[in-house]
Amino acid sequence: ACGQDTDEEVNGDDPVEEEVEDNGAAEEEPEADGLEGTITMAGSTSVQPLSEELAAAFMSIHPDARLEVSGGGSGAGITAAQDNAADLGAVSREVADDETGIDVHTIAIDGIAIIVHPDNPVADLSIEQIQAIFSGGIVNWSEVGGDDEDIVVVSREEGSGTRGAFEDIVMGEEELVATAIIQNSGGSLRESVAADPNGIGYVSLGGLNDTVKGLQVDSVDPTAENVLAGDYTVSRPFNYVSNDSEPLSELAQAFLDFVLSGEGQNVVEEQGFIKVN
Amino acid sequence: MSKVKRNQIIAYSLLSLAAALTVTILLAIVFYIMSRGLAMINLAFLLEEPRRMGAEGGIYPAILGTVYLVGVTLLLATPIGVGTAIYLNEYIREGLFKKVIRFTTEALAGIPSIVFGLFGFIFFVILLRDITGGWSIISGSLTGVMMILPVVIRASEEALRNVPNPLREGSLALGTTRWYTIKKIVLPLAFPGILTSLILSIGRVVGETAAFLLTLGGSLLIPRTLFDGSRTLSLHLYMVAMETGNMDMAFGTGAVLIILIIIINFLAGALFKRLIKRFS
Amino acid sequence: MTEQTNKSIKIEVNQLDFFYDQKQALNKISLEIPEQEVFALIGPSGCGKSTFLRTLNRLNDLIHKTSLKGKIKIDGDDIYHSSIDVVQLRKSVGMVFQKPNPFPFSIYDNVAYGPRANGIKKREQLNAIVEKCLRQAALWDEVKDRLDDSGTSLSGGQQQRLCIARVMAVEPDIILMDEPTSALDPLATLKVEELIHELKQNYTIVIVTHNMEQAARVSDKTAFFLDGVVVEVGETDQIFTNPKMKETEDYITGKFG
Amino acid sequence: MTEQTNKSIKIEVNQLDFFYDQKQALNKISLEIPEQEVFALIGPSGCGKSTFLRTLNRLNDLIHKTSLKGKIKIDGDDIYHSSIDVVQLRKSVGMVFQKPNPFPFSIYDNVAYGPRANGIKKREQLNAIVEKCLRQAALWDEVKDRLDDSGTSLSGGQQQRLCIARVMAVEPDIILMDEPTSALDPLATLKVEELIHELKQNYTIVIVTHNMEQAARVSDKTAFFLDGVVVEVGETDQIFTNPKMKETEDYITGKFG
Amino acid sequence: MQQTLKKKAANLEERIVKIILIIMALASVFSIGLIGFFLFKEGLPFVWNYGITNFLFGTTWNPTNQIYGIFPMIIGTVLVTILAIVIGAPIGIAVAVFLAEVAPARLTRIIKPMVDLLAGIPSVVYGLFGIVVIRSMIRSLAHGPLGEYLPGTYQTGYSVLAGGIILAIMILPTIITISADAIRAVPKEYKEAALGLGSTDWQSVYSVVVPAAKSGIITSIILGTGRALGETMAIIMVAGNTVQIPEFGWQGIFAPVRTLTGNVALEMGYAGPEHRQALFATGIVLFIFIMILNSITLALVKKEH
Ligand SMILES: Nc1ncnc2c1ncn2[C@@H]1O[C@H](COP(=O)(O)OP(=O)(O)OP(=O)(O)O)[C@@H](O)[C@H]1O
Ligand SMILES: Nc1ncnc2c1ncn2[C@@H]1O[C@H](COP(=O)(O)OP(=O)(O)OP(=O)(O)O)[C@@H](O)[C@H]1O
Ligand SMILES: [Mg+2]
Ligand SMILES: [Mg+2]
Ligand SMILES: O=P([O-])([O-])[O-]
Repeated sequence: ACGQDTDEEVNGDDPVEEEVEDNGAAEEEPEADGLEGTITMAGSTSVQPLSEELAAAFMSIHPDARLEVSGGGSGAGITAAQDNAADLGAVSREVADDETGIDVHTIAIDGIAIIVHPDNPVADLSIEQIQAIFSGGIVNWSEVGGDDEDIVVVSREEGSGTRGAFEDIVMGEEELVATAIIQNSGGSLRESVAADPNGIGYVSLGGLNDTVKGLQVDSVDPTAENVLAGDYTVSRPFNYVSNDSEPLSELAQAFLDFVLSGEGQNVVEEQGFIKVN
Repeated sequence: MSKVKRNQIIAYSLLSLAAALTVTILLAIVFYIMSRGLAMINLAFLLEEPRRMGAEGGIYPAILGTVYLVGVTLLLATPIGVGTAIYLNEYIREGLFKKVIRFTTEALAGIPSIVFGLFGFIFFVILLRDITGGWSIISGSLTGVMMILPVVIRASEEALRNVPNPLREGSLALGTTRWYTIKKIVLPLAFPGILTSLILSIGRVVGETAAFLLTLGGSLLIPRTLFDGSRTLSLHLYMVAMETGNMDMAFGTGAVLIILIIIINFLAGALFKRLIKRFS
Repeated sequence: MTEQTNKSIKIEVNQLDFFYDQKQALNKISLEIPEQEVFALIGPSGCGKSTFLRTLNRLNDLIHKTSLKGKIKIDGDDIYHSSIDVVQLRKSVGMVFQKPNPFPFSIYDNVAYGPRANGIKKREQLNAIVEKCLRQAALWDEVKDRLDDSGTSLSGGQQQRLCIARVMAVEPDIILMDEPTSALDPLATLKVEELIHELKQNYTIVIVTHNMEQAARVSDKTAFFLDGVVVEVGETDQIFTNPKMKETEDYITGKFG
Repeated sequence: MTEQTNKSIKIEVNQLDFFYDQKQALNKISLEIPEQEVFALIGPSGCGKSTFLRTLNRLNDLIHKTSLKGKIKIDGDDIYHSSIDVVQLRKSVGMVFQKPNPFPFSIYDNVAYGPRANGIKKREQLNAIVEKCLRQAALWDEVKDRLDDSGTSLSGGQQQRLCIARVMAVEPDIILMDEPTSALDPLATLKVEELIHELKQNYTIVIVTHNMEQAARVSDKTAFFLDGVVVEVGETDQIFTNPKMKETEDYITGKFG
Repeated sequence: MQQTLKKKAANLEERIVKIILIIMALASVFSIGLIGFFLFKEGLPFVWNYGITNFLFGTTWNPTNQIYGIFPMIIGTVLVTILAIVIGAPIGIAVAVFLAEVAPARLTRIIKPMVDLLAGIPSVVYGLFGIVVIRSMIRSLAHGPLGEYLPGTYQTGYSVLAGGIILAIMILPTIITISADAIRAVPKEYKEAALGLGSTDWQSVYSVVVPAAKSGIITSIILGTGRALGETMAIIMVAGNTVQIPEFGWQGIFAPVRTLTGNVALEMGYAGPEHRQALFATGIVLFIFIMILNSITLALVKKEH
């Protein structure tokens, strides 16, 4: 269900690029705005690279501001916001109904790429096959047209947004196979698959690189365009969440505004994610 | 050759083999890390800020973070640790209180660092965030203090015990107070030993990761105050390796860490020799 | 038990018992030690001489699980009374140890240690004290050109005299000496013995010694300890020439110990 | 130098020099030690008695930077010759130390240690050896019901006899004893002395002692060491009643040492 | 010259110092009290509600569905630790004997700093070495020659074996240093006595010196066990973190496992309050393991005296 929601949002807002350039030019004299202080962000490791870029862009405009970005996983992002341990938590999935006490701000849409070793002859799997592989129904690559080798499933840790979204979209009611190797960040998961010709895992589109191969899902390539077009269905929102009982600090609010501004959304796009407005 | 002689030769060969194996393992690790890491190290690597979560750029903030964390941790742990050692060794005698402190320091020493991390997270990062700034160097340091306290206490006690008793009695018999005797006689003589223990605790702080993973926050920015989040070199190595998968950067950081540890061990060794000399 | 003397009593010990944990080391010791004399304690090893000496400046307080009964009065004050300041007590009762224990500082700083602890900071004042005490300890001529050398660089005999100078710098009334010459060669011993002779003009001295001849040479009165008990006490001459007790005679003629 | 005896010579020492690094501890020692007698070594502390004793089973080999000149023959074999198996040598030359040093094992295992090292594994055989040696060491009756107790739980005198039993279990010809009773009380000493008396039926014994009376009581011959040199050697009676050398006389009458 | 011996009201410094020192001495007591308090406050109610047996012996860990069984992680921890000891202890003790009894002093002086360096290397560096070198080596073994005997998921190199080897290396210095000290502390009379009885050097070492140093050596092993048990980062990097009980048999050492410490560190991005409490409860289990080990060490040390 959530996949559809995000698609609509994405479709809604395209035409901002021109304004962004202007804004950037207008804010060349940074001293004047007097924005200073520190905000901390924690949570999703999938959102983290994007947050870093956004923070860097923001700080180049407001040199007295300090944006500390750290990881921990989406669960940590939610609890950090709930506990006020961070100003903003990053969550790489839909926020569940029972995760209360927080305001949610969607900042981008991301696809989740199903990845295998580059040498793996398999290039395309259906959602059903992926589900069967991750739940232990299919255990050999030959069952999906590959070599006669046992499949090594690599997954993320409990609390990961990527895992949460992946399970929502792909796994349905099925449980992850118990023998799965567990890695606690997108990066280490990718390294783990890159090192194992029989491995399969999943990472943020932004975390895709040429050490691994992103599989087609139902014959659709995992690209931002395909996500945007609604053809690649394994996608999820990137959210910033904040504590709803305390107002955002001025700086945090300014950052959030920046992220959602044309300029911020440009950064989102440059990083290979999909804009939300 | 008699059987016992043959046994001896076999046994000693095996023992030498074990020693050779240990040395080989050490050299293999050091050389491997160095061979992949030294190539990364240059001025820019040391003095630039990281980009793309540390996959590019340098490690300067991590170096600064390490220095600050070590500095603050030692600044807090030294008086507490040395003070405890003085109290245990110079003021009280065997008894319940001493036993309790002994037991708790032993227990502290045994607690896995991840448990310190858990505690530090709940207590310093969340509960005391208005004071500590949440994830921050202060939170990390306070957690680090708890971790190295047993090391500092134990080593300082050892150093104090090495101060010959006749000197203490000589001073007290001159009608000086206990504290004066400690200040003027005991502490100066125990100083190299205490310093050695402090240097070794630097090693412990530099090498620690699990406790700081949950308390330092891992920000890549250059820390400006002690209430800013930060990361140490070890934490940086872990995050770069695990989050970005850029092993070359990780090896570069690893090489810096190993060089640092070698320097620390060397300093501690040199001081220890001085200590031995002083008391013989 | 002691004989009458014309000197006034400096230290008065009354029914003193001392225990290390369970073990009784001193048993009903009663003694009177007159002012400005040398009082020798002799007896076989382990009889409690050092223990007794260390009760006089409460150095035994430092040892775990010790206990004490009875009274020790110095100038009429009960030194184990709760109103007594141990630090003051130890200032007025100096102690010289068996093994010379100079501090690992310069000769000057060794002697100046006590005065400095008492708050004397002025260089001239310290200079004067250091010179006076080193002269009194008959060490000045030997070290006056090397006051900055470490105290531990001196010979054993010089170290012991340095320790005596160090004690004198805090101006005690009483000096306790626990086998002060047992670590020294005969020549150094002689020097220290001469010094003791001089010192008794100004100080009350209690000295423990294993060396019978030394006791005879330096002391005015002698007490013979055996197994924590004072067997006999009296004028040194009398003890050595005409002991009243069989045990004393056995000991001084070398039959045991 | 020694007088003629009807016994054959077990150990023959010829012009023995021994050095710790630069320091010469033994100087041209020549001695003949007859079979099945007790040979005592006496002399003041530091004169080289222990050093000499330990050259006889080459225990000094263990000390870093020692060197030796001269010859020691046992049963005619030069024990420092390269063909000699040190391990075999030490089996036939047992040693009992000054401080009883039982292993921290059971009494049984202490005695069985040597036989086991020699490959004896059978329980009955070991049982027999243990009983025989403990009997020989006059300890059997005291410990037969507690063979599994730790050797270190015994009293000092018992420990020393246990060490003697342990040595006998490897069936040596010669037993070296370095002040075997100095850590023991008079009663335990007496027991060990009696044992030595018995043992000389079967063993050649070389004993170092500080105790003149002991040397007189237990030994047949005595050598007096001084500063690494053998000053005098002869029948024990003669040495103690009618020493030829001034130094010997001074020593045994207690003038020095 | 007469000085009064009466107490002076002053000497304030002495008293203040003493109070400060007492406060400092209490800091460590206070620390452990705080740690214990928070650990138990967060974790204990959870264990109570969830049920101790369900928690300790449940074989499924699925926080999303509120299932919190840590048995596989207890097994994983125990397996990795035992393997580390099995590999590390014999080598460590052998090196200790070598250093204390066999090696010439000059060699000891060279090897000792190396052992210290081994102790000083940060655990993440071991972890890095572990993933890049050891894991790949194990993978080429498990996927190659042993491939036909092992299920695919046991061929990745992430395994009990990789964790065990890395931990074995990490505990070597602890075992070597403490054992060597214990062996050196054996009175040399024992060795002399043994040699005097005609033992070879090795016999005396093996049958007298080492047994006499037994309690020190055991202490070193226990402390090494504690270190292995508590290690986190290196183990997350190489053990695979799979929540499963490995197959029974030799294949089991190639299974990827998760340790208790790994569980806490991995899932600190917990999804909810109950999940977090379950992690604290995991911390309690670790804490108790360590306390048991500590008590054993203490009892041993006491027996020694
Ligand atoms: N700190 C201590 N704890 C327990 N017992 C002690 C302690 N110091 C001394 N003793 C015991 O008290 C007794 C008296 O000892 P003390 O040192 O006073 O004898 P001493 O006459 O000075 O002997 P020496 O001539 O050997 O110095 C001895 O039996 C000794 O073992
Ligand atoms: N390991 C050693 N290294 C250097 N010098 C030593 C060593 N052992 C003994 N010596 C020296 O060799 C000399 C003879 O010592 P030895 O132990 O043989 O004397 P001893 O007659 O047995 O004395 P004691 O009666 O005190 O046991 C002494 O001067 C001693 O200091
Ligand atoms: Mg004494
Ligand atoms: Mg000797
Ligand atoms: O790190 P996550 O984006 O998977 O929560």
